[in-house]
Amino acid sequence: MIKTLGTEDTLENAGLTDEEQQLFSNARPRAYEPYPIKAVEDFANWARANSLWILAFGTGCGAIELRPLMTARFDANRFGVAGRPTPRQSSVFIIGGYASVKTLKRIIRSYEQMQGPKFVIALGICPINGGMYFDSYNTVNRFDQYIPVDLYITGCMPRPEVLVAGIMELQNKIKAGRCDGANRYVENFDWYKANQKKVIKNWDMPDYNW
Amino acid sequence: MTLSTGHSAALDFAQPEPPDLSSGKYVKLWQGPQHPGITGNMSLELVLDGDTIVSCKTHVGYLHRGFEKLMERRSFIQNFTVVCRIAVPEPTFNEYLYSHAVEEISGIEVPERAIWLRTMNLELMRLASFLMWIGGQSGAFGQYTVPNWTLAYRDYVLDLFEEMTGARIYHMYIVPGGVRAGLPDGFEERAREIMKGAEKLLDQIERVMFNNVVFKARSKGLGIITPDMVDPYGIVGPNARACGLARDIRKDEPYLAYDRLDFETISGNEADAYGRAYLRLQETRQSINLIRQCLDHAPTDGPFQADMPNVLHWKVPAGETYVKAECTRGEYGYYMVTDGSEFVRRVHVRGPSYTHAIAVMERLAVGTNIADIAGLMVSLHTYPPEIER
Amino acid sequence: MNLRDLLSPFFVWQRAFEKPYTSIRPTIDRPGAPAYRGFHINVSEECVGCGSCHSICQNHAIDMVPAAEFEGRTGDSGLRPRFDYGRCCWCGLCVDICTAASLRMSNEYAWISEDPDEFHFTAGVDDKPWQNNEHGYRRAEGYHLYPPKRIEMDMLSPDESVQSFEEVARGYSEAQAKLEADRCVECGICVATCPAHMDVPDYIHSIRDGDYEKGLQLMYRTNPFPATCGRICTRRCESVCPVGILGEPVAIRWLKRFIVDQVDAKDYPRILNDQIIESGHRVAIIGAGPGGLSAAYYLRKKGHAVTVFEAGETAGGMLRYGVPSYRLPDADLDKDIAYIVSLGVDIRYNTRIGKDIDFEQLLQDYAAVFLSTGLSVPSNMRIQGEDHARVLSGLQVLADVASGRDPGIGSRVAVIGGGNVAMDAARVSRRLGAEVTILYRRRIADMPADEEEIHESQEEGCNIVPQAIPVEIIAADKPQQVSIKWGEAEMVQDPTGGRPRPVLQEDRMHTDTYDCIISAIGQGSDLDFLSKENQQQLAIEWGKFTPGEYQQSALQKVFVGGDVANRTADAISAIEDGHHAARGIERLLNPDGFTATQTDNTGEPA
Amino acid sequence: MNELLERLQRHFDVNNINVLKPGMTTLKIGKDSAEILIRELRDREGYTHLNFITCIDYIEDGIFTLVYMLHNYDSKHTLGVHVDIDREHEEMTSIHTLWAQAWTYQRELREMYGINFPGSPRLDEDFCLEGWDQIPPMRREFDTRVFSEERFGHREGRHSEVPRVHMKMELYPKRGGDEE
Repeated sequence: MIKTLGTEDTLENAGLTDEEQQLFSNARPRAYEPYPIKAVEDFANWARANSLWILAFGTGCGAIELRPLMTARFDANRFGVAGRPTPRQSSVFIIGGYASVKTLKRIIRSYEQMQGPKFVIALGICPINGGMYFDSYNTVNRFDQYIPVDLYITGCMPRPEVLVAGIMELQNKIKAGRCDGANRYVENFDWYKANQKKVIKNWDMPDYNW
Repeated sequence: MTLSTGHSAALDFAQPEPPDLSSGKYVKLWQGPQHPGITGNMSLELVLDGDTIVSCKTHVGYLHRGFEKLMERRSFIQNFTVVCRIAVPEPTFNEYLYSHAVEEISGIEVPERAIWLRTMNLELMRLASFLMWIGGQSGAFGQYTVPNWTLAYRDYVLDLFEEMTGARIYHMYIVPGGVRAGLPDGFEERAREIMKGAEKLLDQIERVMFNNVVFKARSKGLGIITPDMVDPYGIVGPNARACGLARDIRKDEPYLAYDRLDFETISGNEADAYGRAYLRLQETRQSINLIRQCLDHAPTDGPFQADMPNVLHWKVPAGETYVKAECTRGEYGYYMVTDGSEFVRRVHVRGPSYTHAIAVMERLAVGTNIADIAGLMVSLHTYPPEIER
Repeated sequence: MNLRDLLSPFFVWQRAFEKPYTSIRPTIDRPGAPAYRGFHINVSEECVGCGSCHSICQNHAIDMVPAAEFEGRTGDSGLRPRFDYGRCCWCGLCVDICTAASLRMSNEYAWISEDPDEFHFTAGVDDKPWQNNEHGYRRAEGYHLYPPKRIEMDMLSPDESVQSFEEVARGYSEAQAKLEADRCVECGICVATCPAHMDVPDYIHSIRDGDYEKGLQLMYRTNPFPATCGRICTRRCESVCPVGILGEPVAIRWLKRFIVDQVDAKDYPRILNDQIIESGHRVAIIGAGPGGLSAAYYLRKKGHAVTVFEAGETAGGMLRYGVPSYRLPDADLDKDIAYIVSLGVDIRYNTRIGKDIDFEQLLQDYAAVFLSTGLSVPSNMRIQGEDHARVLSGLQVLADVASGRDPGIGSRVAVIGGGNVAMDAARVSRRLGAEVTILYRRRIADMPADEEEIHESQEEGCNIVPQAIPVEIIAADKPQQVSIKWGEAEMVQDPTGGRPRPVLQEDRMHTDTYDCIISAIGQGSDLDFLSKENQQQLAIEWGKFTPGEYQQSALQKVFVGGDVANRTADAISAIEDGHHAARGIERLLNPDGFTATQTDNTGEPA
Repeated sequence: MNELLERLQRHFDVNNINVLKPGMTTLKIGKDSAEILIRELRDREGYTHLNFITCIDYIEDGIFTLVYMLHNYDSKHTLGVHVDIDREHEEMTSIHTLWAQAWTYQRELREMYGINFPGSPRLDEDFCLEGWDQIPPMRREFDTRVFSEERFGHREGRHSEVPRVHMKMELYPKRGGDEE
């Protein structure tokens, strides 16, 4: 049984049945606070930047260029990149292009389950402004409305080479301490949730999964 | 060999009664949608008794973009850029079938050179797709060496595509009326070199993967498809050929230049995961052979595009057609209805995974060990985006 | 299980000795293939801003935005494509359709940013590192998304055409017209170039739809002479048609003609349905040429009582007298004029201002006057002996033929001049059975006449002698003949940068004898009916008016237009002058109800 | 081929026979006898392979045309069976007992067009969509672009001009065709 917090700063979890309410936490997410000593934080960021574990969830067509990334030709392992099958072990979520509404629900769940600090790279045109499917009834157009994105890579499909460049860019950003996507998510949690619930009509999961 | 493929009354494809989950005897497990073993997102709702599957339900729709709706509001030329997105590992089959359907309805004759270039493009695609599949099949059984080989080598085939078409994944090369360009200089030599390497790689794979005792042990006897299942379940392509049916659209109802290419339909007699995998390995080799033949025969000059009307306001006459081609997974088809306007009335895309991943998968999964389910899924060569489009 | 199966996986190890194929710096080491479809390049100087890329883009990734001025092609719309890389799918259809072949793709593919709003750029205007990339996708030779060649118009063969005054161009069949109409990319650049700003893409669209009545309605919005313009228009629209940059321009003129040919004159009132509510104002128009009648049409539509004063016997002005019937048959000109007259326009023939009615009288009697007297006086060659009886004016010859009189040119004729009147005079002479030589001061390429006219006159057997300067007309031995002394000219570059000047070569003189010499080197205006005082007030320079806004002259009530008031001196400009003057007169007479044409400027993609 | 069509015409009320190309024919049959015809084709005429089932929305005629595409591997012939059903009473006999994959198609048609197939398994389960709260999306009256704009929105900052209008504004604002 998970501890239920007091009512003033908790989530409603209105999508859950009474029975399920007991099984999930209603706590709000907490923002990441850097270490008070800058050198320690810098070291931590250096370490984070060099062990980017990617969640192996190809959410769209982009997945097809993620696979060659791990082969000898592009060898992403040398950048400390490795694929992990579970969000619990991953720190980078690569949104592989378009997100259908059904997948968006899983993306939100997976993203919230990832341990912080966590980063999101959006691949391709579709997360930027709808791309190829700007008029589709089942794909979202502006991905940043639902999940904070740290880095966008345009292209359809972006090639593995530019993915490598993107990963290096992300590393630089992390080392500089500028990857605050997860904190933005926490700070604007209600805004993100409202956007998410606007498109996901059968919200039958907790408001925050962790 | 004559096989009975008729519908026997004994075959019962009624939905099984759902197991009583409240009995505490069963465990319900969701596999997917983010399962790393397959190309594309699809989830299986499995009910387990111990580690044996007693019921399986396929859930799709994670990649649904509503292509058929989108195509109804795009002009005929615009659609050709959309269709290739339907199946990411094999975009060119979509391009070809869409173009062919439009050409058939509007009576456009494609020039000879375009026919050969199209054939070559499709066979290169088959090679790339099979290389990826071999890696997937091997990876699903826990061998991570072969996928790294094949995917890395697939990249060389993608390089060929990049040269030929200008893009790695979404080639958008086959347009209604022909193709977009001829071959670049020196393409033939590079292609032949890559074919040579691919052949060598396949020999190594045969040794390392197909002779591997673990692979053999896990894949033999897994997911057996019997000939009498084929038609009732709508099984096509290598899945059907592996159980002895020599059905190949390239041979039976030749399209493009296939009637001028020298090849035989390959069929096997072991319809388990191993048999299917081996058959696909053979077909990969055959594909290399066909690419070489295309390189030999393809004309190097002459027009590669038919005379086209102004595509900005191209009205295709009212008509209806169904065109199909043999993709790596079997019969891929486009059903198109036009009404004389600038937009298509209806396109239905028939992907072979539609049956393989749902009806067939749900049946074959029952009784399988949970550890083999990914291997089984890959061995049917399912590709979810073509189911939900 | 056998030993072989157990051992074979270990063959993996043999790979350890192979050369590794990891690319160390992927983005640098691996540029896109030479024909890779990467980021867009636009050569702004070549782009005409036709917006075909915008039309074909299925993702609505391309916006047409105003860009700074470029020294571009004529007809440039001033817009340039702006790409949204949150939409573009790099299909390259925009490159394929690009009418000017200015849009290309580079083989660059890397653009990473934190800001999703950053992925926009105007290709060729915004500074991007790939703008000068030499690689990347280009449209392949022989690959077209619209037919580059125009549908040939059936023409009488030169042998047949010189036999009679029958119309040379036979007109499109319905199938031909539809095929030709199909080539239009509907950019609308022609609309700006057309002096009358006709709705060209719209009426071409109506041909594709087979709705010719709508096409006719569209044409009458801006031009009450479609049958005429469909035959003899100088078609500046075609010179800027973007389809013509890589192929041949859409045959806009022939398509216009096709629409008119499909509609019977007796259906005009029903189709055009011009409702006239009398306004009570009276307007006088001087000259029943295209300018005057165009003004009459649009003024009549506003309900004003229109009286046209015409010095000649018939209406049509230069269209009637100056254009031979093998180019513009009388029946087609009458089709246009008859409809204008049918709205209640009163034309007073054989009425010359200054002789039959005084100009001052008009100013008193009418609320406004539109003056479009045209250029009716042939210019002099200003050489000795040109008042010889066998020196005829080109206009006179044409007018005689148009009126059914024999101009009496004889069997060997020299035509002096290189304009359309010269070509017409020459071709008319051929039809009258004469052997024709055309003498022109400059080179053939410098001739002001339509290229087509020049070509056709050559085909019909006119002998063009370029760089020939007439020096003197000499009486010949026989009274029915006349001799001309002319000298060859060399083209000399103008040091100030103007066009090259012909310089007479004194040592290369020729003298030829002809049955007559037709002088067609230009025309001037006849404004003698205006008093000195009026002439001063109306600011006439070189025999021409310089009208102000809405064609208004310095006298508030007087509006001017047509050849007498514009530089181009062609029918379509006169028609627009008439239309615009009608607008000005409407503004004068009815200042409260007047609104200038306004269209909303939204470019939201459909 | 002709014998088959003759046989079918003798026993069934088929019409609109249309030979699209060698190897492919379509025909139309009434809603009530369609299932029997398809069963007959499968069991007696060798059309053992069901290529697909799909639907065309003829909103202007108020009908849905269901298309059953059947293939005979021996004669290499494809037969399209068209069945018109009323758009208002969108219901059709299920053929899920004939082919194993038929119910999947029927499930899709249920979701995308709202057509009911009584007795077909798992018919009302979500197939591709989840939590769909609009009219079935493949129906012609559903405008996907409008829906997408309303629900998902687009990035701001886009503006495009029409060359023709732009040129009029810039070059000849007072000329050209008058608005009627």
